[in-house]
Amino acid sequence: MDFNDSPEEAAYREKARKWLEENAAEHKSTSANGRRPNSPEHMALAKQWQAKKAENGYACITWPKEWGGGGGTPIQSVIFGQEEGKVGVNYGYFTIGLGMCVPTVMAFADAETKTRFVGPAMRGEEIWCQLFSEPAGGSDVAASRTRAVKDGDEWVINGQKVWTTGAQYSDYGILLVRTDPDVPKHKGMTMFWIDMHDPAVEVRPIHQASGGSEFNEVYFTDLRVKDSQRLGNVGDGWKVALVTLMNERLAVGGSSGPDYKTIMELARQTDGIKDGAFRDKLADWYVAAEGLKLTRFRTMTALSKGQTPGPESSIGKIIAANQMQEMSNYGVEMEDQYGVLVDPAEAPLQAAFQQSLLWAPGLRIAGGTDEILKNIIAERVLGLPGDVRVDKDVAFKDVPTGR
Amino acid sequence: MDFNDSPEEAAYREKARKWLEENAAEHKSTSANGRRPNSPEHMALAKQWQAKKAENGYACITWPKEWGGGGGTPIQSVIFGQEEGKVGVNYGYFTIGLGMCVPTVMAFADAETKTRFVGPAMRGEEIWCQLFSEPAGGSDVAASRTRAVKDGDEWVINGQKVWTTGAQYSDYGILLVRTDPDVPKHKGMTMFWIDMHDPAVEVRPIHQASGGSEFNEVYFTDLRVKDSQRLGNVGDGWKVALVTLMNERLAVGGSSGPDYKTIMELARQTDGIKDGAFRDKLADWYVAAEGLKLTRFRTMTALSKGQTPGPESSIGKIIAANQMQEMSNYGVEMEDQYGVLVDPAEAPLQAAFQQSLLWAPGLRIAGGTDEILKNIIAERVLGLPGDVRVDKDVAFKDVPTGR
Amino acid sequence: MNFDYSDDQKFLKDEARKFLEARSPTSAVRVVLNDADISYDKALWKAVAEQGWLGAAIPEEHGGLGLGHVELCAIAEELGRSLAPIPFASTVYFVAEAIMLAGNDEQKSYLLPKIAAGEIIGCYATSEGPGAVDGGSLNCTVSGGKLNGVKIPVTDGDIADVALVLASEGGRPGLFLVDLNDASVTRETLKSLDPTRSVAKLTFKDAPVKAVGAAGEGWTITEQVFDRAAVLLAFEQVGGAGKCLEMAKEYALERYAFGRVIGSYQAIKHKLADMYVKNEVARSNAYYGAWALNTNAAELPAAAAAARIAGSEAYWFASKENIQTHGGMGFTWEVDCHLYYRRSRQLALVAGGPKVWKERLVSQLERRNAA
Amino acid sequence: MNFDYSDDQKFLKDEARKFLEARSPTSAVRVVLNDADISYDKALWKAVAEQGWLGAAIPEEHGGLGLGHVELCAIAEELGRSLAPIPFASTVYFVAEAIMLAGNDEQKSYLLPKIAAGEIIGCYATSEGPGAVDGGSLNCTVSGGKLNGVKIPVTDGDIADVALVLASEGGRPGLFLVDLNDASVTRETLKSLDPTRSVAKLTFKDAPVKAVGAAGEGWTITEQVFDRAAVLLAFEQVGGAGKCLEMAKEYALERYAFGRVIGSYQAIKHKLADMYVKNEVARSNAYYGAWALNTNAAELPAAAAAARIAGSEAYWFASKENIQTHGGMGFTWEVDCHLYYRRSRQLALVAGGPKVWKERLVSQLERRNAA
Repeated sequence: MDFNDSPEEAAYREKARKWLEENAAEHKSTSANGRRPNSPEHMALAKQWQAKKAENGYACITWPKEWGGGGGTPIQSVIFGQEEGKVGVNYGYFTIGLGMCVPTVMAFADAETKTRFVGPAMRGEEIWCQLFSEPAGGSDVAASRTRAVKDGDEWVINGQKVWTTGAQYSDYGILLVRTDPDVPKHKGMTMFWIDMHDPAVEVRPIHQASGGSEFNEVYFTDLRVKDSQRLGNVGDGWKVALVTLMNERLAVGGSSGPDYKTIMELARQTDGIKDGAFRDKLADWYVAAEGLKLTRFRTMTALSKGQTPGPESSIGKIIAANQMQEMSNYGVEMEDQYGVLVDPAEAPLQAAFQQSLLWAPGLRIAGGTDEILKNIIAERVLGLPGDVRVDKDVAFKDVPTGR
Repeated sequence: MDFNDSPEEAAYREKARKWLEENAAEHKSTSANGRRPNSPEHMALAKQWQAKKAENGYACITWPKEWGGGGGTPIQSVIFGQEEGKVGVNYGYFTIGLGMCVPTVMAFADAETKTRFVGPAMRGEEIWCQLFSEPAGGSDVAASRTRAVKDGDEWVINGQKVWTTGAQYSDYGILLVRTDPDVPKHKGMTMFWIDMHDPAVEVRPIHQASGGSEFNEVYFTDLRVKDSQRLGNVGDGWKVALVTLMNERLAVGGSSGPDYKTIMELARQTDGIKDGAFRDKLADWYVAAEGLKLTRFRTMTALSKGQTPGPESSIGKIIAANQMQEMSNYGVEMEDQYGVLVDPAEAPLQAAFQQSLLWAPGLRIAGGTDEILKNIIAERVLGLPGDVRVDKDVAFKDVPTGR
Repeated sequence: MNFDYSDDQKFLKDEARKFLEARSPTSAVRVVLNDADISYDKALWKAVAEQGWLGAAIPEEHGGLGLGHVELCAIAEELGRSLAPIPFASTVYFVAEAIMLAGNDEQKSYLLPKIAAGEIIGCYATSEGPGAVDGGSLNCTVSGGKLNGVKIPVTDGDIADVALVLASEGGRPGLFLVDLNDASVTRETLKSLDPTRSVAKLTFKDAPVKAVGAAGEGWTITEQVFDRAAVLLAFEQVGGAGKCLEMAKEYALERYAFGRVIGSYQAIKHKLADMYVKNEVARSNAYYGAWALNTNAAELPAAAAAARIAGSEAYWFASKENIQTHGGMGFTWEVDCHLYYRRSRQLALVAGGPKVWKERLVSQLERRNAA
Repeated sequence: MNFDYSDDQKFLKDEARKFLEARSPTSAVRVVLNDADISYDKALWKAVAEQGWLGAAIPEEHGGLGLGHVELCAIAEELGRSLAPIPFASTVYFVAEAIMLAGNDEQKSYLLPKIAAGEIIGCYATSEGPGAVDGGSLNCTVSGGKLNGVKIPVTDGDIADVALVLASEGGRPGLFLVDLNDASVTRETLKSLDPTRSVAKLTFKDAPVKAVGAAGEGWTITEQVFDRAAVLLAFEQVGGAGKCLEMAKEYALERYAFGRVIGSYQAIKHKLADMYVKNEVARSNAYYGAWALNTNAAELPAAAAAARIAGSEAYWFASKENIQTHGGMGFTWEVDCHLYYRRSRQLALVAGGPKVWKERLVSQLERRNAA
């Protein structure tokens, strides 16, 4: 067991490191350069960086060279990501598009469409978002109600999506809609790509319980799309969506927010560091966080051997989200009466624990609730049976919904 | 809010106390009198005490006087139990018979049968056990497979029951059997009373994981019972069983084993008392145990007002069993390497924590698993829907069993 | 055995619920939530005063209703349930209780009738920075009848008329009454995890004070006041946690996923059962605290600590798992779940966090065991 | 990046599993469980010696196979999984490691070949009573080369040929080698929570000893030995916990309740998912411990503590919830569940309980953060 690169990996890492050293200077710290995330200036810098990466085969390392990709391996992609992280470059605008949407386009669109979209997306010229979740669906992604009705060579779309990351700055999106409510739910859906700038598309930010607005609602009112914008066959939308969602899994996400070092710092400030109860908890948090980090190394080992990581990576968010909630609450309580103060100017460590306390409930839900992720582990890792289903063999319109 | 008796309750308590003072002398400590529980001498003493109670209306306080009971209220029964406990009298042999079996007999048997059995049971002359659980049934009590086939005026019974408390010293039992496997499971069962001394009944002690043998298996090989031993109609066994099980709920059980005082004592011996982690845990255990005790006072208040306590008392065992497992493990770990020693002569506090560590897994299962009890709270207290059932409307013989 | 509200108390509680459902629906709570310039619901405060609730436990001779503390507990449960955005706890659980406990006749005669009538708002100031307060090392000092120093945060400090301030005089902790409208006091409203309950920073520069209780007894009095407040806050927690369970249950019965209501899945059923268990443990411990408070029993310190620990734990669990049960909807600003999540934190911190109370409880158990 | 067993190590592990499935089925473990006079499986011990496992990490010059510690970890995982009732840990993880770490050339030359060949059983004696051992206050003392005092409990103390004993010499802790077959040593076999691993009380009356390592270094050496043993024990824990999850899963797939396999209920599914999560956390931490042990990295103390904490927690959870998943059957003597429950406790205690290791971990983190 070791953490060493293979000779090929070490060479790739060295090359990447050198290239980053020479090129990443003005992108090195995305917050220190004084541009707010989501501001036009920040976005412009990000696009510039993406274009530069694309030029040098670092934008989409695993994509075939014929499409402008790097023609590399998943582990090379991980290595570049690590090195990029080390020099402090961390733009998030393109992750969903290049990680989930465009691969779906590449798998299901015609040659013309692919030629039109792959390059600009890779170079950061166009940003994509993913439009699957709906208010009434929640954990049940296949309960899509947004309706598409054929009208000549076009489809007319009405309905609403929710929790759409990046909708406010996206140029295109992939959209899952119901085209036939008379067949069982998984069989009556179809996938399209759409133009987010169409006036029939309205993006509204969601005011979250945490106070912020990272996500959006997206409304469609008589949006007309051409049949040629269809991805896959009519009625095959769920199959297409599964390909998109499978690609999601490969995104190796790190956790953000306060960690064990942050809470040790707080404990030192509030004199809690000597308390046995705190030390006991700290040990548990460290062991779980370390377990998570090291499990990612195991995943990378599998990637390095050319294997595909499976649904077992679901454990990451279960651990991270619950630990974030527990630890941030512990930190807030450690501040005692003072813990209610939420202003970064007043609260210790720039209110890191208050902020993550408010964000944690969202993290336990976004991208699969604790409950859904445990189902995934139970069913897809351990092989236990699925829940008894009452919605599989009836027409979608007859599935009980309570409304 | 107070803990005071009403004037009537106070008078009853005073009367009971006085009577106990005058009569309980040689029963005052069931362990100190040197007789092992389950020994013939111990049993003889218990029967003697029960007869004396019956003579004075304290054996079955809530039963009608016409049947020899006390004609009293549930709260009087609780008060007598408290006072009996205070003077240290605690025989357990008659609880199941008088609390569950004989009330079922009284509700469903003919006059002759009742006359024959009620008196002797109340006076402790005959002991009863309850034969419901089966190996293949487990949490699913209605999955009874023990088979009764009609033969003239008799039924011939074959099968096996399990986890039967007191079977080894019982004279009679109530037995739930399947009389019709061709109808849905809840409809094909019938209840009988049986003679436990019949040679066709074989009692074998279960060797438990904890090392002890408090429970039994009971085997029936061509046991013949008269149709007149039937309790309720043919096919109504489940309805009869529900009456029996409802009576179970009224038994207000205290928890045994080490409590917060015991672990404080251990902490003092091992110098753990100053450890913040221990103090944190101790506070949690105290609050939960106290919550349980005080919840019982709320139940008694309801009884005192003539109300019937409901399924909410299920919370008792969920808390007590899990706390027992957690606390006993904490105690064992507090002893460090020494914690593996299980001999009362070597281990601190007569190995109280080691013993309860081995017993706790059983307590989490006996009388309803954690999972079943949470279902009961969710469904019967909170009104959430039952699990999706696949076994309700098919013939019992067609219910999937995997074997 | 009568370990429950009496019929009269139940009637009072039912009336309080109806009143608050009409006067403090979450739409009204949101007015305080959304407008940084509004610190509390003035109309509700006035209405509550008219109900006599502010003086429920204040003797009739001092303008109160002279009911017992159990009646106040019943009201507290409903206030907690309704998220009432008013300085009730500060004024009634802390200041009125402190004055009844340690004030002299003049202070009682002057303050209690005004509190009962809703004419003054009070606050109780102990915290000076992150971490638990300790009567032994205070930066606020009193000398020659003048108070100097900073208290932060002070719940309702921005809207209160008077404050009880824990400060050091001659090296020993004392409790002091301060008129916050005096020019020597500067107030700054601060942002809170729970914007429906205001907090402030109070700066005192030679503020004139009057001692409450004997010199050097400030910390002892504060501990006794906090015991009393802890029981009352526990009832607010029980009320809030109970409401969270109701909300979660209702949502679980109406929300469908995969063609079934989500309340039919064991993951949700058992989560709600866990909530129920914690809520019952909290309620039973709160009742015992009410008994101890009402009879001024020797068990009060242990009972108050247990009530507070159980209440804090139950409300935390119920409020966070209520959001989880609601899924994405529960994480939106528009759905009320986060109001309870925020309030659960405010209530858990306002009289000191669980750590402090667990230590107080265990110290009591040690003392009890030694006796 | 190669954070996994190598192909060779996987092959070794697979072979070990096959070997132990044949030679140490639970029917064989139960012979030791049920007979108080049998302390270990002698035939298995002999067979394991023949496989060379006892000397896997012992250098070839001292009669071992000279493989790395990762290979020993792979064997440990399988030993844990199979509940092998032999004094492997005492002899190999504790005594052999201690001698390799601190023994002089003579001790190495004499002891290591005998250990590798299975000719002697060793044990490591530190505990003297309830509570954690502290190198500072030992009742066992050495003076003039003679040991006096009592060690209790000593794992495998009843069957071992030699012991390494932590004892005070001139007020400082030392580590001493003792021949247990000497007449000056009295042994008493004691009852254990896990009867498949024997424990004893050892009484020394002027027992002749030889020092291992420098004078006064006994506690420092012991801590280093325990770090090494902790990693290896963590692999036994990972093996046992993994087996519990498999058993629970298999039972959940074949047992029916209410007409469905119990593995189709979320209460069971999510319980097993929780087990899986804890087991993966334990495995990853154990791997890091193996890397640190194998490379003698500076991170070893923190890595060993993390591996031990995660392993203890995972095995405890998996073993108790495996019983729960099995329901009543799981609480019978005949079903194997309780063997793992018992072993999980033995492994969690044998090198000191979680409390001690959490404190060691946090001290390391403080040191790391200060650096």
